[in-house]
Amino acid sequence: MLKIDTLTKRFGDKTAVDAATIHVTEPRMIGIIGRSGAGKSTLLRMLNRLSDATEGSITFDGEEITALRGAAKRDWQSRCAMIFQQFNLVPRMDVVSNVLHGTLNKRSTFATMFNLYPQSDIHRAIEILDRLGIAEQAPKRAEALSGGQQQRVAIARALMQDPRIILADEPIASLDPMNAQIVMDALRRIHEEDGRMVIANLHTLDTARRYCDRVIGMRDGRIVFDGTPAQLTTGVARDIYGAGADFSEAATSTAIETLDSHEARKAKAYV
Amino acid sequence: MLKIDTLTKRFGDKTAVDAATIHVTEPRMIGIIGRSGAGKSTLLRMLNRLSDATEGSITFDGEEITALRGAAKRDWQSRCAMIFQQFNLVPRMDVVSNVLHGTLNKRSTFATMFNLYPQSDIHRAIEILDRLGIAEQAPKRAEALSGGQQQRVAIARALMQDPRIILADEPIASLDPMNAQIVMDALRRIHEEDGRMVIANLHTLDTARRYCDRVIGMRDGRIVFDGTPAQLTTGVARDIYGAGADFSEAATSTAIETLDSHEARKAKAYV
Amino acid sequence: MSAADLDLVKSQADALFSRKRLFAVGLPGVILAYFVYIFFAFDLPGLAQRANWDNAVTLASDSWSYKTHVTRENGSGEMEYAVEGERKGAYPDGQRPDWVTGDDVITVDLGGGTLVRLLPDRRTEVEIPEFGLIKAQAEGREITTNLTGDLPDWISASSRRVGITTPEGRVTITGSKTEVFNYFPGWELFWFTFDSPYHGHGFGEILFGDRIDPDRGNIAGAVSDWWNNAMWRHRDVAWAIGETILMAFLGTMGAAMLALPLSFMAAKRFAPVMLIRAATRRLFDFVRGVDALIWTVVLARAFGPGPLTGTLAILITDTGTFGKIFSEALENVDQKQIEGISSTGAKPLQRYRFGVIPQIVPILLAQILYFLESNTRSATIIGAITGGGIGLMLTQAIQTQKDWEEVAYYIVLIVGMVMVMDSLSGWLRGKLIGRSD
Amino acid sequence: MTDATLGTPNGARSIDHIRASYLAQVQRRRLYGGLVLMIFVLLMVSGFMVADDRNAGGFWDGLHQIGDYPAEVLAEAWQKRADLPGLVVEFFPALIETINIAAVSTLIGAAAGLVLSLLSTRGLARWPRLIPVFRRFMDIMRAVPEIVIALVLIFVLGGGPVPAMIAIAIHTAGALGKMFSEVAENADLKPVEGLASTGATWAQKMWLGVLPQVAPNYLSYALLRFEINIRASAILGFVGAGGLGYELRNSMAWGPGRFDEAAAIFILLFGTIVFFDQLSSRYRNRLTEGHAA
Amino acid sequence: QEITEFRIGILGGENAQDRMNSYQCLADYTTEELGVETKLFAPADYNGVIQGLLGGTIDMAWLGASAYAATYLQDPEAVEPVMVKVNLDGSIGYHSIGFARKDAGITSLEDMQGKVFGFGDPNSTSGYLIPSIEIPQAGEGITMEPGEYFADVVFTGGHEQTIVAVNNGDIDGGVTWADGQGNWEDGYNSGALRKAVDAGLVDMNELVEIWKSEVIPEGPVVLRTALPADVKEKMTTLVDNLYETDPECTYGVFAGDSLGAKPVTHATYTSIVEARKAEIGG
Ligand SMILES: Nc1ncnc2c1ncn2[C@@H]1O[C@H](COP(=O)(O)OP(=O)(O)OP(=O)(O)O)[C@@H](O)[C@H]1O
Ligand SMILES: Nc1ncnc2c1ncn2[C@@H]1O[C@H](COP(=O)(O)OP(=O)(O)OP(=O)(O)O)[C@@H](O)[C@H]1O
Ligand SMILES: [Mg+2]
Ligand SMILES: [Mg+2]
Repeated sequence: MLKIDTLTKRFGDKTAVDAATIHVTEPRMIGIIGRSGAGKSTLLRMLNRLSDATEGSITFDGEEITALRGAAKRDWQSRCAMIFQQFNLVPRMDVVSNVLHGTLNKRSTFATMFNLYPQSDIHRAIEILDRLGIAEQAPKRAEALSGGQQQRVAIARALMQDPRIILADEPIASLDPMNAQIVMDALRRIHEEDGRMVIANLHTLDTARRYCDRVIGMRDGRIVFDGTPAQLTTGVARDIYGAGADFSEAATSTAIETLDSHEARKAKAYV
Repeated sequence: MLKIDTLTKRFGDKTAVDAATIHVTEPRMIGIIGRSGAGKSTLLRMLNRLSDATEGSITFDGEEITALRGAAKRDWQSRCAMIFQQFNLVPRMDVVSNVLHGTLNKRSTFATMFNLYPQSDIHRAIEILDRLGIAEQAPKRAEALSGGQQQRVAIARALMQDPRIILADEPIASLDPMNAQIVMDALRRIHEEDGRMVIANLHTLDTARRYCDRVIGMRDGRIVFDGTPAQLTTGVARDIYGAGADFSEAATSTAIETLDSHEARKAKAYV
Repeated sequence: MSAADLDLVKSQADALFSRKRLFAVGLPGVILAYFVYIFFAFDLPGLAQRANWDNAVTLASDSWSYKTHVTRENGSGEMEYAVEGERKGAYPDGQRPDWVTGDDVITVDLGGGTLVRLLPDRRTEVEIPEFGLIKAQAEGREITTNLTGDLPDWISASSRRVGITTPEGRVTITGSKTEVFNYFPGWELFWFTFDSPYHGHGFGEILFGDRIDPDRGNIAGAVSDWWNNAMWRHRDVAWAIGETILMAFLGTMGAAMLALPLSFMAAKRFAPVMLIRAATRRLFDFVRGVDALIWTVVLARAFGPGPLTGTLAILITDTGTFGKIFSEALENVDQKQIEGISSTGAKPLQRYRFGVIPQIVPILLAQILYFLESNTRSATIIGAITGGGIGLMLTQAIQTQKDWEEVAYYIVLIVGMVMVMDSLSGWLRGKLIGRSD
Repeated sequence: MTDATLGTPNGARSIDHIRASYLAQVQRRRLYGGLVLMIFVLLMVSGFMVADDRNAGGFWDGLHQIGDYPAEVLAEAWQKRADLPGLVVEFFPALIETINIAAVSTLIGAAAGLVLSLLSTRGLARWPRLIPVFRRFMDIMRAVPEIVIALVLIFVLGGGPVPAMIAIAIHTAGALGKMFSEVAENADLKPVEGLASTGATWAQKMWLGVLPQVAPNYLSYALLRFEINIRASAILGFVGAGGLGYELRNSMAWGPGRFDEAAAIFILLFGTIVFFDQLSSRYRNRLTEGHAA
Repeated sequence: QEITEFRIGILGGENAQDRMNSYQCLADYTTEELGVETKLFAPADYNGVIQGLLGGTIDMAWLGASAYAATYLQDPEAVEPVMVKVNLDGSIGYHSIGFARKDAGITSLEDMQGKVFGFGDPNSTSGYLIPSIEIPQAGEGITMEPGEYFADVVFTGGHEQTIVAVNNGDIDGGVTWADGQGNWEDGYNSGALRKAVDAGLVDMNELVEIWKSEVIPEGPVVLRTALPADVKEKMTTLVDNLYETDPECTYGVFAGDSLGAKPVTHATYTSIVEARKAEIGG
């Protein structure tokens, strides 16, 4: 259903994404890993059409995505929700309004500017919030919420779009381990229950291993690994991260069970 | 030479310094410790006559300091330099000018208005900067310097005053451990080489222990300890800081050698 | 969450949104209602009627074109040729435009086939393609013509006066004289008037050609003739611009110098006496509140018309404004630097000089430069009231409503002047304060 | 780390070098400073002399007469003080007109400035390539003094409040546009990107993503403008655009006998300016402080 | 006492710089005669010149009769009238002319009832003072209170503005000045209407005269009383002889054809002063 073909993005001299080719035939939960600057965000932004590709193409169910312009492009964006590391909510607005922003594309500009959302949308927004366990926060301002709660609001906004694909750009990078787990669990559950495709940039190996059906590794803009979590050995990970022999997976871990043994392991490292 | 007698300062109901009595007979390096709000700063500010005492007296070499007014007071201030936690330099002026501010009291108001200082003063300022190892910074603006460098400029300004006493109000509180050491070393060296009296407020026990000949402990405005570093046992420190049995000296430490063993000690604490 | 709880949250959200909607629709509603009130209070329906679009057209076309008048005194038969009908723009004796020909019968070719013939015995003929020949005979105050029936609206004819307006030009005939106006694009005589020997010569010719006026070098002569051009008066315009900028500069700087010491008296930190502080603040409020407009009026009696009056009006008002801004800046100064200086035993003046001044200088400079630019604009307006500078020239040119090309020229100059002052002050700001602040 | 060179001062040669170069720098600074000061003093003094010379009355001759005119006005107003309340009521409609001109032009100008500022801010612009065009456009709108537009429009539209309103609105749009865009430049782009990812239109992104962030600052600037515009509309009245300025000019032209009218108008104008000045500075403080909190 | 400069004020009515230009020759003669620098000032309106004369910042000006009265009423000692312009026919008077647009169907003051009427500058004799007194006498029930006889009475600011406002239809009728000689269709021989016609601003076919005042005395050339006697004498002689020495300059100074100037005293203006006092007060 999703076909990415030699997709390339250049910023001046710098090639951020270099001829990436990915084929996805059924809704899967896919993790993209790679170190900082590998091009993960750039790839996702091109998928959502937040930025234009320099070369190559994206097709979804036969439709050429890279060629879309104007309203058609926005329509694609409404079908392909995106979640950001910094949540990217409107901090001074209340939670329900933020979730309702997921319907902007379907409603007239004028109506949305005057807050004229249909009641059914408002109710659905609250149901989605309830599904993510934060319905009580509905009337609060987004900025008053904790990071984990804000990210769940962002997921709710994504669900409000009722998208075929959910893209998530390091959704847990600014969260503490407890919240990270809640958010990843939510994404997985959405994938499983609704059958939506989820593509998530992750900077921790173990998260990718634990939650994803398929892992893609990027390095310097190129796709250097594409396989199941099982195929992702420490050797492969070393290749992806370009690390030496001192590479320790735990150094990038944020999962809670890892953390519990962290202190001990770190102490060991000092010995 | 310096005699502080039942010196008291009240702010409304609040007694910030309560009948402090200190006698110093020869130039020593004295550290004053005590927790925040103990009255350390207030005491030093009264010594420099930045604020007036409510009661009590200060005499220096037989001269009554608390009674000085106008020019005589300013003359005393010029003999008793002060160094501040936040450096209190003029950030937009260059380093040498800042150092030259130490001579303001000696020069005519008119000449200084136009930044006209004798060349000999300028040479001496640069020599002092050189002594403190920051002569290369001479032409830069003070705001362009790092914290440690700025504090050394402040010390240079103090030296420029050629004072009998140097007061230092938490000179290293806003510095990182490396710079803290440099600054404390400088103060100690000045004390030893020039024979100037140094009175420094310090908020870390080990710094006081390491650099001072005599340590004075304050609590709630009163002097609760006055003795040599050796007499400053952990029990006494607990009294001064009003801490419970869980008091750990290292928690307030910034010295580098302490820091090195910090990690280990912390690990120990967790065990 | 239980279903009941969820319903509660939903109804809360519904309430929240109806409140938001009310606000989102209500606020624009109030503004709309205000606009409706204004629509009638300002009589906009009446305005549409009153608006005179002919004037707009005149203005638009006159501002980039000029007309040459050909006038015959019907009594004496004397001819006059003058640009804009002004004496200063008159053709010297014996010269006339090349679209005027003939001696007994003088033919004026307005172009497009439109011809005006000035015949002896006070007769005038106007030949207009696709309309025909109009004949007019002046006799005493009476005009007799061959015009009959319904006339098109571009002809206005009575027994005393005939006016014909075509796209090519305009003709008016009265008993005493016949006038033909021929329109051309451009600002004629902008460089040299007819009495200058350099009129009609190109730049290349003047710069590199032979000496045109035997008494003077070409460049010196041309510059002097241009500078003293009686039609466009470049010298006076330059003076007027200079006067306007002078008013802004002196007013702003004078105000800043006056406000600085006063602002210390209005800042809590430097004037502990409540009475002095309050008095100074009220003084600032007063001079600001009276406003430059009223100051110009008050000062006009004492100093008469001229740039000094405008300068003082700006100076007085801005002293209030600067005083307020400066004293606010002074209240916000960082105590640490002052304390640092005090601790060395510095005298009070030295404390201000090194503890306070370095802190507020950037704020002061930024504000002063900002006001310098905006006062250039104010000086234009104030000049129009006190009688000085480019503002007066502009208002008078607009009020007499004929020299729209001069109006256009002044507008271009004023906008240019303000923009130059704007970028100048921006550049100085960057230079003196640095980008970071 | 060079910071650690506490105990090892520089060699004698390098310290001489530092000393010499610092002294040279001081010399240079003194020279420039002196030069700038001299030029400034020269400009001020010669400027004052030119202005004094080109003025009808000299500065020193006129100084003692400053009080003459206000004294005459006040004397007459005092004499007829019983009429003042009536006159204040009589001129109240003119005051309302002046305030209306300011209010409408501020509203229209702020709306236009809002759109222009968003169109000319990097990261937000609808057509990024047209940013310089919109900026230039705002520069020109800002540079044209109100009086120019007002007088030209009076010629076309006839006297009254509308030309003044349009003139002030145009200037306001330019001035506010610039200030607004400086605020918008510092706006957080994350919410905008978040909205973009849902397929929102440009208007939706601006309205929902940018406006909530910048609204307090915008409002504060608009209030300041309103205050300035009241003055502007009074001044434009003076050159023929209606409102209080027009009445003031007439009553002053009449001279003695009508000075009580002039005084009444002075009072209205002064009171209004001070009133709105105080009001706006209070609310502005609250807005920006509330924002910082 | 001595003077160091001589300052001539110029009244509104034309482009500021045009006026300055027409007066330059007079300034040159003055400099030659007095031996001090002569400066020209063109304030924005009548009031500017009046204030200048009162404040002692302007030494000489050619005032309108009403403006002179205003000056006299504020300070009888401030200025003294010395000269008055003589018209081609030897008279020293002119007229205030009421006019309206022909296509509005107004041909007389009666037709103006319920319409908007416009004055020029409040300090103008023909543009305000005289018509404000004489028009109410011209017909039954006519008053100058806005809303009584006329629907509204406004001030346009000056003669030019009145003409344009009537021509545009902003107001239904207004008053301006003219010498009353020559033909209506030319806008008379001289005056504000004539200038407007010459400038191509109005078509006299579209305007009608609805009222004409009694003869109004031309305004005087005044000198500040405080000037030294010899300066006053020299300047009086200079203006008196200007037409003989330089007719071209006289044309510019008096804004049109004239036979120069002749001496005049305050007596000529006592009625105007009384009128102004009655009308405006003070
Ligand atoms: N707007 C841009 N302009 C120029 N270069 C850019 C831009 N955006 C990204 N890059 C460059 O493209 C490369 C890939 O960036 P990208 O943000 O996609 O990496 P990433 O894998 O998401 O890293 P991170 O984990 O830091 O988010 C980087 O080298 C980055 O510097
Ligand atoms: N200007 C003042 N007005 C009122 N109270 C003051 C003032 N300055 C200090 N105090 C109070 O006096 C007490 C002593 O303050 P001081 O600053 O001397 O303590 P300190 O020991 O220096 O503490 P820190 O470590 O926080 O600097 C505090 O309770 C403080 O709140
Ligand atoms: Mg990224
Ligand atoms: Mg302290």
